[in-house]
Amino acid sequence: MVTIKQTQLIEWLKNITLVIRENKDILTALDSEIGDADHGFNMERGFNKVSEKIDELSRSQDIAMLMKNTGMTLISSIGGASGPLYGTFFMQAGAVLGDKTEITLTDLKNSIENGVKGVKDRGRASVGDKTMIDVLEPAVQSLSESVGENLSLEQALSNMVDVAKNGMKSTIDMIAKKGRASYLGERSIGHQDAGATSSYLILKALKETIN
Amino acid sequence: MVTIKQTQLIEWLKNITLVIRENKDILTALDSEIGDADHGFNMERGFNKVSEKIDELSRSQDIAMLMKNTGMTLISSIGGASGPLYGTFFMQAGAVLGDKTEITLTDLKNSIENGVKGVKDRGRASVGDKTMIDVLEPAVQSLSESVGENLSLEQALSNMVDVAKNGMKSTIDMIAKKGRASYLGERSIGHQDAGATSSYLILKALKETIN
Amino acid sequence: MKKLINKIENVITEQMEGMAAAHSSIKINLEPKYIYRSEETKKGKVVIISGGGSGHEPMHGGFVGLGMLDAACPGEVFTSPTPDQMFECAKKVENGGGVLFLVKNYTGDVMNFEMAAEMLNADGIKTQNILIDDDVAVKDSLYTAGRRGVGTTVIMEKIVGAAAEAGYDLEQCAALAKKVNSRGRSMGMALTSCIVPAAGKPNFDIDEDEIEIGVGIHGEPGRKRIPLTNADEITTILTSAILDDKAYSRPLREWDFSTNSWVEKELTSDAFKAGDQMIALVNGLGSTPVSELYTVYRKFNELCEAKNITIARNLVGSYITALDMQGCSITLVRADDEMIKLWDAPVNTAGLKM
Amino acid sequence: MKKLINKIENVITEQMEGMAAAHSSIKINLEPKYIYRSEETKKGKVVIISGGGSGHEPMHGGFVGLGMLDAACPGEVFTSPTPDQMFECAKKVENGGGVLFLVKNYTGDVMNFEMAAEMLNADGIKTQNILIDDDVAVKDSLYTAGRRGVGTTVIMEKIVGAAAEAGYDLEQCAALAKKVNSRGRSMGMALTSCIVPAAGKPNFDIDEDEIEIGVGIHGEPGRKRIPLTNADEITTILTSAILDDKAYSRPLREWDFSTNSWVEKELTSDAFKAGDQMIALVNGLGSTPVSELYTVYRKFNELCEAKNITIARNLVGSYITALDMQGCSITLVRADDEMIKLWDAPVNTAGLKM
Ligand SMILES: Nc1ncnc2c1ncn2[C@@H]1O[C@H](COP(=O)(O)OP(=O)(O)O)[C@@H](O)[C@H]1O
Ligand SMILES: Nc1ncnc2c1ncn2[C@@H]1O[C@H](COP(=O)(O)OP(=O)(O)O)[C@@H](O)[C@H]1O
Ligand SMILES: [Mg+2]
Ligand SMILES: [Mg+2]
Ligand SMILES: [Mg+2]
Ligand SMILES: [Mg+2]
Repeated sequence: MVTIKQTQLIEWLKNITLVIRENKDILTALDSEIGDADHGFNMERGFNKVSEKIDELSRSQDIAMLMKNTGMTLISSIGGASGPLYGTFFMQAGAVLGDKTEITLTDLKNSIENGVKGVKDRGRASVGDKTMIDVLEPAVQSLSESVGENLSLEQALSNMVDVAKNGMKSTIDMIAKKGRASYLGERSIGHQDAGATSSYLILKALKETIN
Repeated sequence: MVTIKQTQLIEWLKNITLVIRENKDILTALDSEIGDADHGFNMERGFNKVSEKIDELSRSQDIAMLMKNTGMTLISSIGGASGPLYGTFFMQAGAVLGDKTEITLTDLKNSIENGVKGVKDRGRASVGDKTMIDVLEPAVQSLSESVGENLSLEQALSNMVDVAKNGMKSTIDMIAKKGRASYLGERSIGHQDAGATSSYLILKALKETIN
Repeated sequence: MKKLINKIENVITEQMEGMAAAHSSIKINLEPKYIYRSEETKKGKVVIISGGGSGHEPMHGGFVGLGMLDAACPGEVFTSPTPDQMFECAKKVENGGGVLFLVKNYTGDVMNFEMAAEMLNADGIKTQNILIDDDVAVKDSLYTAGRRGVGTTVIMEKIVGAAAEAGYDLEQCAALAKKVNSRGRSMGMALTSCIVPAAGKPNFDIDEDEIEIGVGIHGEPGRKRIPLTNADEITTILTSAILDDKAYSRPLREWDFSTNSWVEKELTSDAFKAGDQMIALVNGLGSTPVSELYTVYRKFNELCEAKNITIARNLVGSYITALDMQGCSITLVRADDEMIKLWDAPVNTAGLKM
Repeated sequence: MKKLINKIENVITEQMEGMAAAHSSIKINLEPKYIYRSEETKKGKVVIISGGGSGHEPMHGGFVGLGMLDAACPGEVFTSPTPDQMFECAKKVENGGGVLFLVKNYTGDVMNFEMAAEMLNADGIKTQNILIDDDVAVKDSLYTAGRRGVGTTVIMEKIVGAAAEAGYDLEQCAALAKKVNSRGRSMGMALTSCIVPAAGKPNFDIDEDEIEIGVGIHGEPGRKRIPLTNADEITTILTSAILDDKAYSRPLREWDFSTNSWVEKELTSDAFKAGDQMIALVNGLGSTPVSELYTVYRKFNELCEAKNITIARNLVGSYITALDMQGCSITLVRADDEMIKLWDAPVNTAGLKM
């Protein structure tokens, strides 16, 4: 496979909903240790809305619109920190895709890169702050390298998820500098970040939908 | 011994204080089952005040004044149901003693009888209502009988305390009809009344002081 | 036990000192304990005094001020104050118009306030006692100490306080207070027990999946224990108990100024019926967030509307509490125009402002 | 979990419906959720809107009304509302004078309110955002998301609400709100965790002999855990943290109407010093009886007096809560005459009346 079709991305969104539902309690438990115990509910609420609207979203004329509509759905249904961040991610991920209805690895890399840039602009977090950025930024990095090395889409996604997993795990030892966990200072050490975990789940769902 | 001296009654008051302190937690625990968990504190507060003022009380010119002053001390320091009731008991117990400074068994019977009458006038409880009356009324009865049978003071006190103990135990199986426990209806069954218990302790302290 | 307190024996004193520090409108006296208005009232005004065990805050100390109480006497936690407290307090604030004691119907409170009234009347200060016995959880007065005084107390203190402010004399204030009592009904429930500071542990044990129905405000268990259920069902149980309560008659004692002694007067509370207009209180028992009380109010209001009973005025909040008990109570007082007008009169106290 | 709630997913809606049923002065909209004043305000009046996660009641919905907020947007429990909520709400109530959003400094709130402000400004409705970041438990903004917004919010809503009522324009209201924020400091502690309804269990475990110092209002643990101690010591810890806090500078974002974009402006909070006069809030976190708050106020007032700091005005009660958390927070806002005057202006809301 060399391209991802719009229908596959719709499948991706459905799969995100499933994986979020499955992991809702884990996400909330992680957020309860160093946050306010709502990340699982937040993500579920957002992606339940996406799946409620999936027919409408499916009628988006191209991938850019699909992503943008998904982002707006998340923004208007999640709230909290993750609402604007994931909402911005999808909106900005769509913004660079013109009117494509299927995308190459390079398109995918550009799309995710722009999505992550949006998240960083909104949230002003960097790698090491113990947030979803610790998953998203290395994932973009990995995709870039895969494009440079001309890897297959499958291989690229697989590498990306490995890197994302490491990023997620790396948050355990960090002191949080952004989000609610930052209020805990040193006490945030030893706990995996909830948003990093949901980002990993979202990327993993992409790999599993495509490969 | 055929009479009780004023100094012995002062000893009695001191002994009540000691026995109340010892049994404070038990009284509170009983009151917590079917009341509001304060009877031990109430009694302790009252008799602590009595023992604080014991020198002043000791200077009372006769037993009537001693009892009246004790009653007033209890009224102004206890509050709750037991304050007016025990306060009235001591005030009325004194009221029939004229200017005596030592009393016979008949005097004692008259005194306690009048004290209990005061408690009944104030609280309007009868035997069977699961209150201190279930101890006090049979105690008076017993003293009357002892007077009639010409028993010794020692024997009379000893009989009185036995009867008081039975009265106290009899409250276990009753449904409360007066005081807070009455709000519980049937749920008050199976618990010994707190005020009946403190009345028993007070009478027992009298016996132990005199005999 | 986790509480924001210092030494147990100083709990009431320190709370009073905190109140006085926070509110210049009240002053406190510590030996004996009472709370009173800083500003003198008009000569001849009836003074309205209440009191009872502590642990029900903001009641009663929080209701001292313009348009409500002239003074309040706090006892130890859940223990009626003593007669000399009420006596000293009344002597301090009385202003020539006599004294009205508003007394919740508990054996201890009744006896202590009666003694105080006897002392004051003997001292030449006209004093009347009005009982509040509005708790429908207590079924009769033949086999019990009678219904307890709960939420109607707050509404009575507001209405009679406004009347005294408006110049009602002692007899009129007393008649009004009796009217409010005869028209008030309450019912409460608890999710948890409270902890009396001196006891240091809960008054009763209750499981995570049980609740008590028909509790008072002293941490005593209620009439029955049922499985935990949702707010709507709980609200329905409480509301039905009030709306279905039949007419209720009982003898209540009052002071007879002609014979200088107590007399018993029969008081009848008519059942509530369609068309009645009400003043309502949805009350938290101390540790219940106000948000949950609104959930209760929602259903309660719906149930009243369904019976064509109108809630003309309402209070939602923790006004008469049982320390840190979680739970709520509902009070309905059938109001007439006079009562509504007095309800709407200005009130400015630490615990209630309008 | 024992709460007076029905289905978890209806908790916020039903609380809002209860509020609307109880208070004719407010109305609610459910899709999306917001609470607003029933009476229309004067043409040209700046509208003051706040919002945030639910669970902090009476804040913010309880502060909608005369002299305080024009509207409030409640999110899910402890979750910022969404931009379209604020957008729809502002469109409904704005009245020609522009919109001021009062936003507690949490990542989620900040981002959602910024999006809403962008949408409104793009739509031609002048909108400014003011942040509240007053929690001294959070030490710096370089290594954290900055100080949290806590108790100063209540005081800001009262003061800026009064200013808007008095005719201040948007720029003046914004400047005043920034002034209030720069003069406010808070510190909180918890005896227990709270329980988020959807989670059904406490956010954190804490023993009977431990407390958390430096907590916020979202059930998160605090800066440190210490052994349980008495009210005076707890009050001393909280008060000292506030009084000893040094001058604090941080960049805060605001909307630049000339460039139509966000700019960072440095805001400095001077340290408090002898001679300052204050508006103070001793606040319960949801399940703390008001009596215990007075015990805290007593010591707090004493400590302030000892440093020659005067509490000119105060509030004691549960105004900004964390569901059913037991604990308290203290807030001091250094006041000038303008602020005191606005503080004393009439306010008539469900949660605060003067
Ligand atoms: N400034 C930020 N930039 C990127 N991610 C962030 C930022 N702040 C928080 N996050 C992410 O958001 C997650 C929390 O999301 P969520 O619990 O839904 O929102 P909230 O913190 O408002 O309750 C954190 O675990 C973290 O990964
Ligand atoms: N009407 C009454 N007559 C006699 N004794 C009573 C009456 N009411 C209550 N009591 C007694 O008082 C006891 C409770 O006293 P206490 O706990 O000190 O007061 P309170 O009930 O006000 O908390 C009860 O156990 C009962 O024995
Ligand atoms: Mg969260
Ligand atoms: Mg008792
Ligand atoms: Mg008691
Ligand atoms: Mg949140």
